[in-house]
Amino acid sequence: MALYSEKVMDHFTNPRNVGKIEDANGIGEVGNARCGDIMKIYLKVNDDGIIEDVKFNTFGCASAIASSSMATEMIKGRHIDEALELTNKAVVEALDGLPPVKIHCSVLAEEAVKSAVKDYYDRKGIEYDTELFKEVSCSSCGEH
Amino acid sequence: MALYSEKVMDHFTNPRNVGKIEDANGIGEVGNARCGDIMKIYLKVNDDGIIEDVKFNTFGCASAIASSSMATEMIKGRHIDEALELTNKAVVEALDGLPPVKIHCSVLAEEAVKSAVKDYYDRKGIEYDTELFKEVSCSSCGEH
Amino acid sequence: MQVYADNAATTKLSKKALDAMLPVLTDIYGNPSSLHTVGQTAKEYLEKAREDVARAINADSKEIYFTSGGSEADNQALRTGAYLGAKKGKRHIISTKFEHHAVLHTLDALKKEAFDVTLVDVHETGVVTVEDIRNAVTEDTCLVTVMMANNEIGTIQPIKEIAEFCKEKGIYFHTDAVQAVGHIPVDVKDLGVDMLSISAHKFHGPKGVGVLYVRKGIPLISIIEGGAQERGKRAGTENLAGIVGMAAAISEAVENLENNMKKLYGLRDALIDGLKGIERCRINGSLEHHLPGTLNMCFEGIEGESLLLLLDAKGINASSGSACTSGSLDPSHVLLAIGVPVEIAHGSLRLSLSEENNIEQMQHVINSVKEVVTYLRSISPVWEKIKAEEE
Amino acid sequence: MQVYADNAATTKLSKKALDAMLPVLTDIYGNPSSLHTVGQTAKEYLEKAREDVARAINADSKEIYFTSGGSEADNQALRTGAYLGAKKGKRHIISTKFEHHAVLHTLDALKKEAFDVTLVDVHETGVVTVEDIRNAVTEDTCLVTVMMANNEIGTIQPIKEIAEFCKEKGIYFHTDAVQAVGHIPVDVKDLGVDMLSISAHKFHGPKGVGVLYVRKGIPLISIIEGGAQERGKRAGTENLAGIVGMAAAISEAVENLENNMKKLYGLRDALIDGLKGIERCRINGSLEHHLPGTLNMCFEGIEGESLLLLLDAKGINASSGSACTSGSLDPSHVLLAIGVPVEIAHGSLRLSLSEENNIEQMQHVINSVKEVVTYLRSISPVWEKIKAEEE
Ligand SMILES: Cc1ncc(COP(=O)(O)O)c(C=O)c1O
Ligand SMILES: Cc1ncc(COP(=O)(O)O)c(C=O)c1O
Repeated sequence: MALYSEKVMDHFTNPRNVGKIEDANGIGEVGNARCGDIMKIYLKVNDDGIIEDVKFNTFGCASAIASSSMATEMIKGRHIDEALELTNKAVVEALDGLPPVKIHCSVLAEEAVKSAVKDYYDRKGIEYDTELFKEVSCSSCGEH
Repeated sequence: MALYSEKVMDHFTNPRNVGKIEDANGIGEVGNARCGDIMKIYLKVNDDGIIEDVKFNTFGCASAIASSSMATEMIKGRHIDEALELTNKAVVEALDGLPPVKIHCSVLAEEAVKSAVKDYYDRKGIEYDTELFKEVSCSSCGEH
Repeated sequence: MQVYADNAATTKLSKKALDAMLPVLTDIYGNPSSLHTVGQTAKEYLEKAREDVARAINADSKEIYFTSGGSEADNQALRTGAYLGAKKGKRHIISTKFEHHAVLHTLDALKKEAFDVTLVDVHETGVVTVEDIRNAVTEDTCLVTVMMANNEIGTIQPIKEIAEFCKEKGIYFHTDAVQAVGHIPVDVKDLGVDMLSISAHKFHGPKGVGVLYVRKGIPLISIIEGGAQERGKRAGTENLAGIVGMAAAISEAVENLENNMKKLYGLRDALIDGLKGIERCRINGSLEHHLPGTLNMCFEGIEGESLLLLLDAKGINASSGSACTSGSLDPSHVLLAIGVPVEIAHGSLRLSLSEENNIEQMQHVINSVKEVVTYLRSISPVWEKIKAEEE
Repeated sequence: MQVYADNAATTKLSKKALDAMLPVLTDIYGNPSSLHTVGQTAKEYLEKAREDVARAINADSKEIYFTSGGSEADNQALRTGAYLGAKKGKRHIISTKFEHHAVLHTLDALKKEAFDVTLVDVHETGVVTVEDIRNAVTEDTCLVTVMMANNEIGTIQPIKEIAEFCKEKGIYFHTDAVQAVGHIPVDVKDLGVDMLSISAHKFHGPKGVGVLYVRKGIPLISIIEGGAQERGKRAGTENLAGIVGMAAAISEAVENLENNMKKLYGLRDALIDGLKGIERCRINGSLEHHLPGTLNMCFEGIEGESLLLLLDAKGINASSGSACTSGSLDPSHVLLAIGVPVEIAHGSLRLSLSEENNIEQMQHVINSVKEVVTYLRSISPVWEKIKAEEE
C-alpha cells in the first residue's frame, strides 16, 4: 500500500480519540458533505485550560480520518492556547506525509481544531484575536 | 513465409529458363533500373513460328523473377502469335496470386514477352497491329 | 479471504491468454513487417489474432485495427468521426454525460478545435434513449458516440437503435464497448455501428492492447503516424504478444459467455439480496439493462475511499467509481449524471465481479460491507445529522 | 545455420526481460490506478520500472513517460514541440531527410496544420552537422528533431552539439534515440536534449512499449486523452508487463553496454572484411560515428528483396532498409538522402547484429552473401550492362 504512509494507514484503521464528548466545552465542525469531508472535534478543557479530553467524528477519506486522529493526539493534554499553534504542516509531518491531492485534509484538521478552540473561547467569554480565525473555506473543491 | 505463394517461391528460388540465348531471333527488354525491375526475354522461334526456346534475365524482386520464370514457361513451345495472348492476369493466376503491391511485376512480364515478340516480328518483317504494342510505362513508380 | 471484485477496473490474465502469449514472448520474436521467415511467422500470428478477434464480434478481419488499448481506440474513433465530418462542413458531435474520460476528454480537445459538443443527459436509470439523441441532432451533426455499457454503474445502452437512427441520418456512430465485449453479446453487424472500441484487459486479456473496429468503407484517420502497420492507419511495431493474448482471451470469453453471464447474475443477485437491507443505501442505475457482474451502490453518510480501504483491509478489492478517477477529489461524474446528489455520490461503492468469484466470497463481501458501513457511520457527523433529522 | 541479423528491425526478448514479465503476467494483475492493495502493488511495479528506466539514461523518474512504443513517443514529442511553439507564434520545424517515418509522417501531418518544415540534407557520410541546423534556423523555428542513430545505416549524429545550439536559441530539441538506447551510451543530462524517444523492442525488451523522456519543465501535450495515467499526459491503463520487461531489458543493456559494443564491433568488422572485396559494392554511411552492430551495403546490379529472400532461404534473416518500408516499392529514403543513386539504392542490404550473434555466423553470412550476389548478378540484365560498359 504505497498510496499512504504506514502512519496514515495506522491512524486511519485505528483512529485515536474517535467518538463524542457529551459534556464537551468546545465543539468545532468544518467541511462540507458536498466536498466529501466533514470533521467535528469535541474538547473537554479543564479549569487550568488544559485539554483533558478530545474526540472527533469525521466523514471523509482515509487521510481525513487519519488527519483528525493525529490532530487530536497532538493537542490532547496541551493547553488550549497551544492547540491554536497546531498547523496543518505539523499534522502532515506527523503522518509522514500525505499525497499532494490530500493535503487539504490536514488543513481541515487544523481548522477543525481552531474552530473548537474558538467555540471554547466563545463559551468562556475569553477574548481573542479574530484574525486567528479566518473564514473557513473549502479550497479543495471550490465550494464553501 | 506467407508473403508469397509457394508457387512464387518455387519459381523465385528455382527459376525456369533463366539465362540468355546467343542466337535469339527475338529479344525484349522492359523496365527501368530506377524503378527496381528490368526484364529481358530471349526468344528462339523456329521456321514454323514455334517458340523453341526462351530464356530470361531479370533484375528485380522475388515476384519479378518468379513472373519472368512463369511467363517463359507459359509461352515455351507455343506459336509466337499465341505468346501475344499471354496476359498478366494469367501469370498471376498461374503463380497462385501475387500481393497487390507486386501485381506490376506480372504486367512487366507480359510486356517483356510482347516486346520480344515485336522484336521478332520486326526482324522478320512481319506486319502487325501497332495497337498491340503500346508504349511500355512503369506505372508502379511513375517513371518510365 | 481474498476477494478481487474490481474487474471493471481490470481483470486477471486468463490461463489461456497467458499460454497463448508465452510462445510469442519466447520464440515468435520477428517484426511482422520483416520479409524474412522470422518476420513472416510473426505476421501469421498477427493475422490469425486479427481473425480470431473479428470472429468474436462478427466482423471482417479487415475491419479490425489493433491499438494500445481502449483509450487510444476511443481517441482515434472520435477524431476520425470529427475530421470526416469537418470535411463535409459538419462540426457537431453528440455524446452523453456519463462516458468514460477517454471519450469526454477527447471531446474537450475537439472543442478546442472548434467542434461543438452536446452531452445529453442520462436518465436516473442510467440509460440514454434514441429520443435523447434525436432531440440533440442538428443539421451540423457528424458524429454520435454513446458507450455500450457504463463502466461505473453497468447500465447497457440501446446501441442498436441509436446506430440505426444515425445510419438513417447519415451520421457516424461510435460506441465505446470496452465494458461490454466479453461480458454480453456484441455483434457488430447486428448492432450496425460504424466504430467500436475494445480493451483486452477488461476480459482477462493483457493490459495495453485494444481494438478499434471500423466498418468497411470508413476511412480511418491516424493519430499515430509512421510505418505502414495496420494498413497504414496505426503506426508502430505491433505488440504481438499482447495482441495474441487478447485474441485468446476474447475467444475464450465469447465461448463461455452464456455460462459466465448466468453465474455472474447469480453472484450479483446474492450481493444485492445481502446488501439491499442496509439503511439508506441505493443501487445506482437500473438493473433492467445491465452488465451481469457490476453493482454500484451508495451508502449515505460515509465517504467511498474510506469504505474501500477498510474493505481492502478485509481482503476485498473494490472501487469507488472508475479506477482512473480515483485520487481525484470529485465525486463520480457518472453518478452526478444520473442525478445522485453530490453528498451521496461521495459514498459510492462499485463491486465488479468475474466468473472467478464464488458465492462464499459474496457472503464475505456482504458481511464486510455491512460491518464497515456501520463503523464509518458511527464516526460520521453526516450520519449523525441524518439520524437527528429523522427524529 | 540460423542467423538472425535483423536486430534493427526488432530483437528477441531477453531472458531477464521475460523473467521480469512473467510474475506481472500471472500475479500482478491490478490496475495501478486502483486504490486497493492489488492496484497499489501494481503501481509499485510501475514506479519501480520508471526508476529503472530513468537510471538507465540518467534522467529523473518524473521525466519518464511510458508510451506504446517509439512511434507514439515520436508523435507526441513532435506535437508537443510544435504546439508549444505555436503558442509563442512560432511554426517552423527543422528535421532531416533521413528520419524514421514516425517522425517524417508526423511532420507531414503538422504541415497540414500550417507548420513549416525544413528537412536538412544529410551528407554522404550520413551525418548532419550543427552547421546544417544553424543554416536552417529562422526566427520562426520552434522545434528541431534529429535522430540519434539512423535505423538503416547506423550513423550517429552530433546530438549534444545540436542540443546545445538549440538551447542557446531557445528552440525545443527532440531526438529519436530508438536505435541508440541500449546500444551506445545515452545520458540525457549530458546530451542536454529536451525530449528523447525510446522503444523497448530494439534492446531485447518487449514490443509495443516505449518511453518519451521529457525534460522537467516542459509541459508535455497529450495525444491520447482520457484517464490521469502518466501524470495526466498519456491516458490508458498501463501495459504493466511490457513496462516491467522494458525496465529489465534497458537495465541489462546498459549494464552490458561496453562488452556488447566491443563484441559487436568485432563481428561487424569481420563482416566488413569478408564482404568489402565484392565487386562494385559500397558501405552506406561513414563508419566513423556509427552503431556497433549495424552494417548497410549496396551491391550494384541486384535488387534487395531477392537478395534478402535468398539469404532467408539460407537461414539468414536480414533486411533491405527498414522493416516498415518493406513491401513498398520505393528505394530507401535514407539511402537517397545520403546520395546513393536510385538504381544502386535498390540493391541494399542491412545486417544488424546483436550480442547473441557469433563469429561462425558471420562467416556463414559472408559466404552466403557472396554466393547470392554472384547468382543474382548472373541473371541480371543490369549487371550485364555494367560489365559491358566496363569493357
Ligand atoms: C529510428 C526509429 N524510430 C522509431 C521507430 C518506431 O518504433 P516502434 O516500432 O517501437 O514504434 C523505429 C523502429 O521501428 C526506429 O528505428
Ligand atoms: C468504458 C471504458 N472506456 C475506455 C476505457 C479505457 O481503456 P484502457 O484503459 O484500455 O485505455 C475503460 C477502462 O479503463 C473503460 O471502462
